[in-house]
Amino acid sequence: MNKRLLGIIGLVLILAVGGLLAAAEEYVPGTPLKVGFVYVGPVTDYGWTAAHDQARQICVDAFPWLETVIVETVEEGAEGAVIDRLILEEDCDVIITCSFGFIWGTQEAAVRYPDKIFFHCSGFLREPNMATYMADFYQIYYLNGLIAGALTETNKLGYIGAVPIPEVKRHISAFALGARAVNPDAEVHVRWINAWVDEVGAAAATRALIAEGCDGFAFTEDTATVVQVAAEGGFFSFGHYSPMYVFSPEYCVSGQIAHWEAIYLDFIEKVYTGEYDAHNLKSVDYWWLLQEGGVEAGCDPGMVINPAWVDRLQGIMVDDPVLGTLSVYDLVMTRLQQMSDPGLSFDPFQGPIYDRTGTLRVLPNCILSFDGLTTMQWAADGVVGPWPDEP
Amino acid sequence: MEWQTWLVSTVSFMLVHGTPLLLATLGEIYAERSGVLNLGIEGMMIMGAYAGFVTAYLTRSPWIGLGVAAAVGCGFSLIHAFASITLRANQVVSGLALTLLGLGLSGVLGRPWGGMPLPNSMPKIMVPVLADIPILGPMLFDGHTLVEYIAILLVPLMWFILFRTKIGISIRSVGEDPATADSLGVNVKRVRYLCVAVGGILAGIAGGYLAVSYRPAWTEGMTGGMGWIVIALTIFAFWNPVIGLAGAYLFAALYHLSFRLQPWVSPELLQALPYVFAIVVLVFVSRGSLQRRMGAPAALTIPYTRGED
Amino acid sequence: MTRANWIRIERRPTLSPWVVLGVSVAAIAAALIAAGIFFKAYGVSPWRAYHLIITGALGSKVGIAETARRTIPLLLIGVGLTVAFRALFWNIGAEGQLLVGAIAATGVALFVPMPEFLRLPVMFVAGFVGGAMWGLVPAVLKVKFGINDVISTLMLNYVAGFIVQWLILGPWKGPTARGFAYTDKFPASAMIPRIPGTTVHWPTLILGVLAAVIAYVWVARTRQGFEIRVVGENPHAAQYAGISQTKVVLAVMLVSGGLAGLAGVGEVAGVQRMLLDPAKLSLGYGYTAIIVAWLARRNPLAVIVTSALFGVIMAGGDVIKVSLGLPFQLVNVFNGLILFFLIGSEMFMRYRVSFAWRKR
Amino acid sequence: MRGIVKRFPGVIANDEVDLVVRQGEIHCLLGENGAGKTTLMRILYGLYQPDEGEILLNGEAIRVASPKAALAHRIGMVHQHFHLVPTLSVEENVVLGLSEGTGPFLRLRRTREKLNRLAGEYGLQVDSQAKIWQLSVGQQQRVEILKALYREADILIMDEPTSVLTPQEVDALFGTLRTLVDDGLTIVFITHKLNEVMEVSDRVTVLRKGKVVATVETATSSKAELARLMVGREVVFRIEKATAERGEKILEVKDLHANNDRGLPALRGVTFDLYEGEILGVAGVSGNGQHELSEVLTGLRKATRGTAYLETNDLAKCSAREIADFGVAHVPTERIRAGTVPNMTIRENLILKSYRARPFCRWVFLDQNAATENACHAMREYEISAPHDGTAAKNLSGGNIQRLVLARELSGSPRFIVAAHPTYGLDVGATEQVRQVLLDQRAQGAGVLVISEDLDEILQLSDRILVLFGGEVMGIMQTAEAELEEIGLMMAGSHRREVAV
Repeated sequence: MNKRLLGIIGLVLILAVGGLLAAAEEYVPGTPLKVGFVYVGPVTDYGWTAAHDQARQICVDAFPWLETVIVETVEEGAEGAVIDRLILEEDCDVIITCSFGFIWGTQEAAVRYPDKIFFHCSGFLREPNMATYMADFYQIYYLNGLIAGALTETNKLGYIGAVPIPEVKRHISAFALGARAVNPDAEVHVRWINAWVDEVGAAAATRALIAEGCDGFAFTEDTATVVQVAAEGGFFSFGHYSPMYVFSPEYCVSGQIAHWEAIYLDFIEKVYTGEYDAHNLKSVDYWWLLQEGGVEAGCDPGMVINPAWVDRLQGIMVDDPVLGTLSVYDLVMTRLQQMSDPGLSFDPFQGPIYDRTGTLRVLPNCILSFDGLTTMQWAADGVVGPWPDEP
Repeated sequence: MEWQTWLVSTVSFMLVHGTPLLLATLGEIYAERSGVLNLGIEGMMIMGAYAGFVTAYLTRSPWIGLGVAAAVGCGFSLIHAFASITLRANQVVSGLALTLLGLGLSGVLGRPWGGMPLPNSMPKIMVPVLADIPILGPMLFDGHTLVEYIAILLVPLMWFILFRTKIGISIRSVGEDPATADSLGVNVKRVRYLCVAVGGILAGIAGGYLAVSYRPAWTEGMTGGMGWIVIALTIFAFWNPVIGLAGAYLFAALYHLSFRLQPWVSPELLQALPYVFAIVVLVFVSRGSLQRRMGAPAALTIPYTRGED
Repeated sequence: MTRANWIRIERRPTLSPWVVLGVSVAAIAAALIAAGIFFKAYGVSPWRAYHLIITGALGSKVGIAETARRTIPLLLIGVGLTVAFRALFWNIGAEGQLLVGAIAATGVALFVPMPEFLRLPVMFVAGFVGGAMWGLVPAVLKVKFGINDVISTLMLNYVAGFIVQWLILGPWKGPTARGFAYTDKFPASAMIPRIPGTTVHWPTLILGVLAAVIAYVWVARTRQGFEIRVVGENPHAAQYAGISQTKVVLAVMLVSGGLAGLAGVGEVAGVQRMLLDPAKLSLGYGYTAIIVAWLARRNPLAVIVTSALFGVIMAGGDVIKVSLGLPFQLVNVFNGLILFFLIGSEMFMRYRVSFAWRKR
Repeated sequence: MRGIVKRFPGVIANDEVDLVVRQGEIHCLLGENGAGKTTLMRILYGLYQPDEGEILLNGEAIRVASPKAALAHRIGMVHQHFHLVPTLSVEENVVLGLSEGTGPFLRLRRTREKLNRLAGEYGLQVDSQAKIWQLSVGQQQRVEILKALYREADILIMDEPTSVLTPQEVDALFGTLRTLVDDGLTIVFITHKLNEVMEVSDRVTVLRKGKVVATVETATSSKAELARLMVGREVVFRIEKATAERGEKILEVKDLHANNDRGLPALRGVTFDLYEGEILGVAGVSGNGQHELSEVLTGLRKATRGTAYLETNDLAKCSAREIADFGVAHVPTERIRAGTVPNMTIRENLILKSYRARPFCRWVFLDQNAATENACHAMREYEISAPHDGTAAKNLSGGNIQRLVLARELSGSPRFIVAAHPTYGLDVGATEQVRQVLLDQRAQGAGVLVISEDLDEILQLSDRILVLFGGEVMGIMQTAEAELEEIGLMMAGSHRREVAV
């Protein structure tokens, strides 16, 4: 009896100590690196998670010394234990958590394992051993907006939003600004589905917007539903996150594609070389846009605008105070070029910008600050529909 | 004319969104009329969706897709039938198990099929003359698939079978008083198996419709809880196919409006309504002879064993 | 003609615990073998898989912690369900009762000014009351209108879910949630203490074990327990003996709902520390607990074991994802199979089965 | 039927039973409840499969795998508890399970015509569109017979068909049966009532404890002989009962009204008194209000009007629990369905009503020891034979269950006892014991209300007899001056006499 009891206590101690030891050893630069990815959805969602996992694959192919472990469909709130497992049982050196919702669990884990390195997506909390990153689309949504504004005949565009957070709101406003830039009468009608993956909802929302008279669609939802439903009705749309050209070669005009690999390759390599370690990440925040190659404009790699639409867009002329009269196609290409080059001679949120309540949000000759972008709650002029937490 | 566009959009959405609900509800009505509660609809639907997509993708024919979806749904429902009829298991537990199994299996098998479009979805048709009728035309006869119309035609058919044929009498008697039915030479087990199978077939088709027509692609869990709504609708319909049609379309309409009216009304409210309705309706008919005429089948969820009556 | 009854079935006059144990074990074994096929299909040897699952769920600090975390709500809810099932009330609504309990606790945690040392206790009380109220609705519907309990409880789950949705998207959305559908994080005084380095909120665990013991004594040894059993076994006799079925049903649902409510408090104040999407809050505990209670043969004490078993299975699910890198959906397949085999075994207990062709 | 054997867990229901029924006769199956009559017929009708033995129809062996098969062999059965689906209409019930002709569709008009024709021929009128739950018991029985005829049955099995009918209805039924036999049908008639056997049957087969005792020509036999065969010894048709003189008035029922489960009036102004040391027998055909009367007096059913004073307490306004506490004992009609909890132990069943108070309950906890003591004592006193007090009630025989119920109800010497069908389905030994117990209670000064459909029992036990018909008291008479004829007429509602006290 006592023996057994002792045995058990001993076992527990060993495990606990073992755990601590496993947690204790810090990564030595140049040695094989093991990275654990924590996903919020299934790798097959063909949206957010799929994009992250393709990026991971690219890294694995690029770095022979890299080993990865993935955990998919982790409920937000359950990430803490998964991280524990990844560190204690899989002894990963780096943990990458790919959803805003993992913010608390990641931060707590970062404190719990001060010698491990954490990389959290789209968050705002950082620790000496926890960096954050985001590849943002707002510039591309502006480009999509330009196209949409030019193409719409009803002057009503539809946007199916996942969750009313600053990220999505910023994208919608950028889209609206783009549309208004070429078509002052354009409106962007918004519907929220309050979920990142909800096909039935996305389909219903799209049909509702069609019924409202919208004839072009952009969205934030992790499937190609909107593209397909819009195409059914013969309406154009913009792909989101993954190349969605295949879902509607005739109606998918353009879209946004994420290149998380750009960020991952950079970060992982810097960890490998020792430039990043568990003590100097407090201020490391990747905010990668067109110029860094974190994102790409288009509905298929290398295809900024669906060839089927190029002629039409070249046929529509607009006046620009600076560039003069030019075709929408050229305008889009110019803006893309301007935002891609290091000089960065253009930004969608260039003042003066009034929100839809008439308040001045960006002063003339200023561009919206990083902080202004990441905490954005206001809606640009031309946005129509429900807008939670509108200031 | 504002109200006209609202009407048209709402009704035509009713047809699209209501169809999978209607199909599965008709099936569940038959299952429950025969005394078997099947909470596994979600599982059968998602399996149907998976099978339907894969088949349609490989054969290039959405119709074969639906066929296979039906077969798979049927096969799946037979698991529940065997558990609850032959093994006399607790129908609630068995139903839940079926849902788990369906979601799991479809998720595992469907892995390689995620994120690709179905090149040839169910063709949308436009009924020649009728489509030109103002309002009615665009509402009912333009841009729908045959499945929507077939679903509607199923309603009177299944009503007739249930209330005007011998099979129907057998089904209802088995659900009300199996011992009696048995003593009269009705093969209780066979009838129940049959009804559960019908439920499976229709749930399978409903799922298949989602994957080859409603949104021609495959994603894990793409049924998004429709199966549970069907349970509510079945009650809502007093186990009567005709009211089932009304219920399915009403729900679809509410769902549509929950997005149309989003600027003014919180969608959760509208989406919760069907469930509240179902309960209110039950309270409503819980009295006396109404209960007899419209209440739940007396033998619902009760397994039957000869000589234990 | 007679193919329909190719197996002959007679009731067992009595049911020995050994039969129960033996058959259950056999069933689970069979399920494991069946599930093994899937592991094989993915090129993982079933032995390795199961070994990993067991060690992963019980062999390490994390594993035990994870198992415990899953066990807590299953235990609380399961105990309540055994009592309800004893009175023949099929409470499928634990999921909803859990959510309402969570809502009540959140309300107290965030919006009720009070001395901090009182907050946590009051939250537990509020959670219990909330769950109990939600559980009483179908109880009243049944005794007043004779409405099928399976159906009404099921419906109410969805209503509760939508209420939570509405709260976190609307009135209760947290200013610091940056637009996400959460409430704010709870103040420290509203967090249930955890075992350091884990998410095991031990006070709730203790509550659960207490609940199991008390419920057992209540049903087996007390006056009202006697009434519960009479009502459950034979309503007519209950009426004849002057036992009020109404009182009994209300009593069991008060407790059943209340315990589910406590589970809700545990999840919201022990694990998440904020109110969020129903699906993330509960992970289907309300439904799994039905199986837990059913497997415990309606015996509250046995729930301690069965809930732990399913805790292991759920924690094992993580292992499948993390260590084996297999699609997480395998967990559902796994559970589904285990269930069906147990269901099958169920009747081998209640009936003596002999196959027709063996007789000829 | 040859060498039929049917075993159920624990019992052998039929043991090597041989039964020969001739074409065109009315053949009675006579036997006490539990003698195996019904089981045997259920086998013939395909509801059970025999463990051994074979069935021959017109010489060749047939296998009756199911009722359907039975019907195919033109064997029909009218069950004691009707097999009708309450929510379906008469016609739907009639065609239910039929596979003949007409394809999948219903030809209800054709059905209706055929029904009316049959109804006309044999005098079995019913409204063929009515829903079953709207019909009276008598009408429902007609539907059952029609159903069998509609299926062109040659052999008609009738399981205790008269138990629910008035003497007049019984005569009508017998009339029908004869016309059927004249048309060449064969009828197997299950009963345990001797005079019915004598009246209707051509031949009788007597069963006892699952075995065939004898098959005799009715004409060449006698009541007494059959009775002996049935119970295995001469039956004492009268128990000696000491004449106890009545004491104080204990119960005073005035103008009592109540509804039945369908909400229709079942008691219409019942008025009577009951005295200490008296047994008042309530005679009547089932379904004339006795059941409701017993329920009202024990608080299981609310009275719509009137009073029933037990001394100062109006039972009509009290709950079952309160009434039990007044010392009112109730031996219920359905003793297994209502009187006991099959899955609970004898010990627990014995305290089903007294569990709330000391000694069985201390504070909120039950006292197992007290319960056990009580059980042992009761099992000794009432000769309840069971392995031990932990045996589940469901494993007890009918007689022992009734003893158990009595033991519980009569503990603590009640002042007023409602005994409904106290000996129904009991073997002779048990019957006598039960009756003796009731007489003892009477001797101890309790007022006893005995409700029974068995007139013999009423005549033997009661001091006065009250006849109920259609929820009204047709009359109350001293047993001494009671005559069967008169009682029969009163039960049929065709005669009323002024209430004598």
